[in-house]
Amino acid sequence: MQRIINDPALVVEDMIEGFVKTYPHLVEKTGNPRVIKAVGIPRQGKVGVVTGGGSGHKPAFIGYVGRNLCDAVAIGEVFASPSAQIFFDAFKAADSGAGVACLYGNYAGDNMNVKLARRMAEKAGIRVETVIANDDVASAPLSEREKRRGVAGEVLMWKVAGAKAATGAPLEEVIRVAQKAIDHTRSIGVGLTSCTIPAAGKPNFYIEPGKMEVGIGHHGEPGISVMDLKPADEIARLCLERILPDLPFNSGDELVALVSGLGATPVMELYITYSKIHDLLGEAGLKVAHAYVGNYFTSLEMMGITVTLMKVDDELKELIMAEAESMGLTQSKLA
Amino acid sequence: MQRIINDPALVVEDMIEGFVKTYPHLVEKTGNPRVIKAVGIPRQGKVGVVTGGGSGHKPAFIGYVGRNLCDAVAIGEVFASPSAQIFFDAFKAADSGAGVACLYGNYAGDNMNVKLARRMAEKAGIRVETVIANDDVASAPLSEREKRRGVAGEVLMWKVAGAKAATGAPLEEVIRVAQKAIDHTRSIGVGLTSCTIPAAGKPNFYIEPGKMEVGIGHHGEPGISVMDLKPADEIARLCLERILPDLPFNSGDELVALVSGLGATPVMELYITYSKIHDLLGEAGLKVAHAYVGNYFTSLEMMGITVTLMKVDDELKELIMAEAESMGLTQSKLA
Amino acid sequence: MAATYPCSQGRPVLVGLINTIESNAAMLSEIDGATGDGDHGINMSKGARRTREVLGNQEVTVGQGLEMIGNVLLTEIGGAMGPLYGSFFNEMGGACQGVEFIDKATFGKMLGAAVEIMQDLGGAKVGDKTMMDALLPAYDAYKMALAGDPDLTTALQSMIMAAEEGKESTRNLVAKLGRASRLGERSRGTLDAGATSCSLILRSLADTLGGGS
Amino acid sequence: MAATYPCSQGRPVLVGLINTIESNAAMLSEIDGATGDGDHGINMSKGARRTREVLGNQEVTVGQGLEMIGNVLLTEIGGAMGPLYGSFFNEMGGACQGVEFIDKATFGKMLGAAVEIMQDLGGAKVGDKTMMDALLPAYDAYKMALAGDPDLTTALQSMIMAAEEGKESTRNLVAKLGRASRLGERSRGTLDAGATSCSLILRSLADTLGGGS
Ligand SMILES: Nc1ncnc2c1ncn2[C@@H]1O[C@H](COP(=O)(O)OP(=O)(O)O)[C@@H](O)[C@H]1O
Ligand SMILES: Nc1ncnc2c1ncn2[C@@H]1O[C@H](COP(=O)(O)OP(=O)(O)O)[C@@H](O)[C@H]1O
Ligand SMILES: [Mg+2]
Ligand SMILES: [Mg+2]
Ligand SMILES: [Mg+2]
Ligand SMILES: [Mg+2]
Repeated sequence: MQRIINDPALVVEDMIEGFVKTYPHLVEKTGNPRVIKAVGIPRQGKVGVVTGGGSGHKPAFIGYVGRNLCDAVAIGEVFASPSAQIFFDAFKAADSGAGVACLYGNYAGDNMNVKLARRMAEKAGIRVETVIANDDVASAPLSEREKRRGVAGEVLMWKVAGAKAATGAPLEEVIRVAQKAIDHTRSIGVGLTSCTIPAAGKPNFYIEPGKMEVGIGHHGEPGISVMDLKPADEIARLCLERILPDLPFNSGDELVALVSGLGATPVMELYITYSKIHDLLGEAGLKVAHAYVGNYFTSLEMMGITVTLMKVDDELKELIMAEAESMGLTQSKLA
Repeated sequence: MQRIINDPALVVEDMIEGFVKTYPHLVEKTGNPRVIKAVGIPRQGKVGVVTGGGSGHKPAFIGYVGRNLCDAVAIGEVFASPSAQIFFDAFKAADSGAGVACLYGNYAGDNMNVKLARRMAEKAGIRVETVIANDDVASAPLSEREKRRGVAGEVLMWKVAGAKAATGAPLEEVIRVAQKAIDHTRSIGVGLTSCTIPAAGKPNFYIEPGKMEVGIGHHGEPGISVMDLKPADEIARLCLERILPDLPFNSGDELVALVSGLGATPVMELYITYSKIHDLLGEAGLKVAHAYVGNYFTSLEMMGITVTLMKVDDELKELIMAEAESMGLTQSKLA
Repeated sequence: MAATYPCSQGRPVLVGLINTIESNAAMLSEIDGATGDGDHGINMSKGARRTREVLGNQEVTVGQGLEMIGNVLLTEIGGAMGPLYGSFFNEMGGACQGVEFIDKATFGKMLGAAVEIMQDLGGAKVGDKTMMDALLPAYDAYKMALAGDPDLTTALQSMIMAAEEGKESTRNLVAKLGRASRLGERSRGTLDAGATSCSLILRSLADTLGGGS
Repeated sequence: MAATYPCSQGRPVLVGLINTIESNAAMLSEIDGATGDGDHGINMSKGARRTREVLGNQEVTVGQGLEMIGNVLLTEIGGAMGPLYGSFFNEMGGACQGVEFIDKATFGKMLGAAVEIMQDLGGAKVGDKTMMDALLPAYDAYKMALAGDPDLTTALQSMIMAAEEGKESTRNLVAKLGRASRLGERSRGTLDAGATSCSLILRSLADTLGGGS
């Protein structure tokens, strides 16, 4: 295992230390070592935006804590949900009394821990509402959308909800736009190689050289099909063939695109793939309002790519275009 | 070769297409398909900041074209210098008549092509001055500093010079601060795995599992020593032992740190390593004015890390803290 | 043969659980490694180790002891195991709060509360190749035994036999939930890690509470 | 045996160079692959292919032809090969501008100009295991031959024999510059790719200009 770490059991602790030392202008520690919050949070009257999940997906989740994004994050072990207590402490860290929007991905562990944390919050008098991202079209048929996993679409959900909360909107409104964002978002992933959880020391699963797995999950959850590795243009086409009819995205729609590497994919390949996606969207009469291309949601050193599209109306578009600042996403206000 | 590409001979062309489609608000094409420039460049009276180099190092070099950074970039094949003509066309794209600061890394091909491009520029009446980054302490002894390679320290050089040029400073001033930046900067790299150039189809070199190569270059140039893979804390210490005495950095100095992954390094490992670096710097009486930790200068899918330190005075610090916007580096004004 | 177990004696119950988990950790990880990510033993023993630290030299009631390990799992372990086993122990502990002796009815309530929260949280059914394949038959067997009016020890023996059988049944199942579902048909032929730990945990409880084996 | 070569006949010179590079591309990459990144043939043949396109059906003078391939390499190839071989051909072409027949003295000037710019740009010396290990001895041999007053063809033969010997000498050298320097001692035992291409290029020039072999 070629890894730059110390004790494999402490990679998350060590990572958090380095993270807060790097971004003292953006984030700070809280009483719970597994909860990080944005500087200046809680802010009187502002709804707290909280997320959380397993580690190893950087920038997700910790990298989206900042200005006009998430206010606090619950940090789990590598590829494992944070505990209920950690989620609860993140709620406490983010709540100014205006309530908390907990926006996370649809995984068994996270669902259970958030459920328990909400019970704890209820007892403590903190209002918590949740939106569960389920943008991964490969993880269940549309008819069972509630079973689908959340993947890179979560980034767009946080962007939208973070921008909304920053305007001072009430909890119901923040939840509404977050839900709207994820309801309008569809993703799919393609994996080319596996990854190794430091505490395990050996690869998590295996993809044969020369093959790719379409629909793979962020932790190596099984995809729709394993096939011969295709050229980037074909991969772009395959992904859109799955995503576009699912929402559906129709000619004339405007959208935001997000293409993320899974960790070890050379960044030039993301642009090579996005180039074709952009053209195919154009051919389908779809207009790209803004594109994010980079490493936005990874899985340690997996090779592969995720493609995410969010159909936008004026409201979603304005929230996407708003200024934001965090380790994973810093942008000035876009036109 | 697990690669998401189309024709291996056209990876750079395809990448550029996707890049300009992603950042229409930041960059645009020029008459030469291998030259990209920032939107609104040339700007009357502003010195043009140009860089260039081989591809496969993303965000470098194209990712540092933007606002308050580089104005134009000459884009070569994967791991190969752009031609003299490309450099020359980048000079033309960036020049408003105020001259061009060409800031690049010390590699044989780049040196030759820039040398020839300057001759072409001279004939065309364009003033071009150069600063050659040579921050890699592992590539030659201090007594032969002119032989050292340029690595991630280039990012800090571009940041400083880009911010200076944005103030409307004359060419001499931009060159002075760029030279000052790189003269105050030292880097070292540690490699854990190799990478595969798409056109070659097989790994460029080889590092045995369980080993690491200290002092490795961005293209796999030989390091100082191959040794057993050490814990992150030891790697941090090893790197600083090489860097600190070289400038030297002395107790009481203020500095900017940059820790970059080489491409496939899980990002959490960068923070784990930076955490120790931060502490060791503190123990040495050195104060970190700002830290950049992320993938700032990579080598396709190599695993490993580079550590860069720049000693700052008030001038360099102010230029580092200035606002900037590009694919590779977007920051608001820092305090 | 014991008819009841004194609630004041929580420490042996807790120490029994901790020892069982720790001494089986490597085996549990190995089983998880065959189809999952090989960390089930790591996850569980982290919880056991922390519980031992929190317990220290204290004397605790059974309710306190079960809630202690439950809270450690809930607050410090995360993943799916933390909430599942954490709630399992917490509910068990809660159901014997204010009781002086655990008799067969009380343990029935404790087990029932634990089963209920696991179903509520995890939603797994018999046949999904999870710990529920050990737990649900074990609960059914215990209820059945109760109907036949045996003593606590005998009812607990019926429970652990059913848990053991349930655990063995996972060998021929295809995983439907969790990481092992990646393997589909290939997950057949190996035990489920959670069913194995569940069977061990029930046995440890039975050993202490029933004073038997 | 030819004493001079008519400058108007540039096309055969250029076509000879293009064919030589293209037919040896695979071999050059293979040699580069042993110690470098295996792309020397790719880099060179990309230049040759583009030159063939630019040339089309045109008739060119020797000077025009050499500057044509030089400019293609300079503008389109990049890396270290583009400027080195690009300047090499450009200077050669420049040195026979305005000349009607290339005689032995003219070719000496052409070669000298090419050698000078290569040294200026690349800074490599004999023994560094680069193309200079073929080029510098070749130039020395040509000058020596000139002193002995042979005809053009004979002088060119001396040149390519020395180039060939110089190329062979790289087999026992350790690379000091470029990628192959990564291998240190392990780079010993294989030819240098650039020295090999240089020897082939000089032979092609000699074949056409000397009308021989
Ligand atoms: N929804 C569920 N309900 C009950 N048990 C489950 C559920 N999902 C998974 N499990 C159990 O979890 C066990 C794996 O636990 P562990 O390895 O500690 O966690 P992880 O799968 O996150 O690595 C499985 O063997 C299975 O018995
Ligand atoms: N400074 C230099 N001067 C002359 N020739 C050089 C120099 N550096 C490298 N070379 C030559 O370049 C050849 C390799 O060329 P090529 O493979 O096309 O480029 P790269 O090394 O960039 O992949 C080497 O075999 C060597 O002969
Ligand atoms: Mg796990
Ligand atoms: Mg597991
Ligand atoms: Mg090369
Ligand atoms: Mg080469």
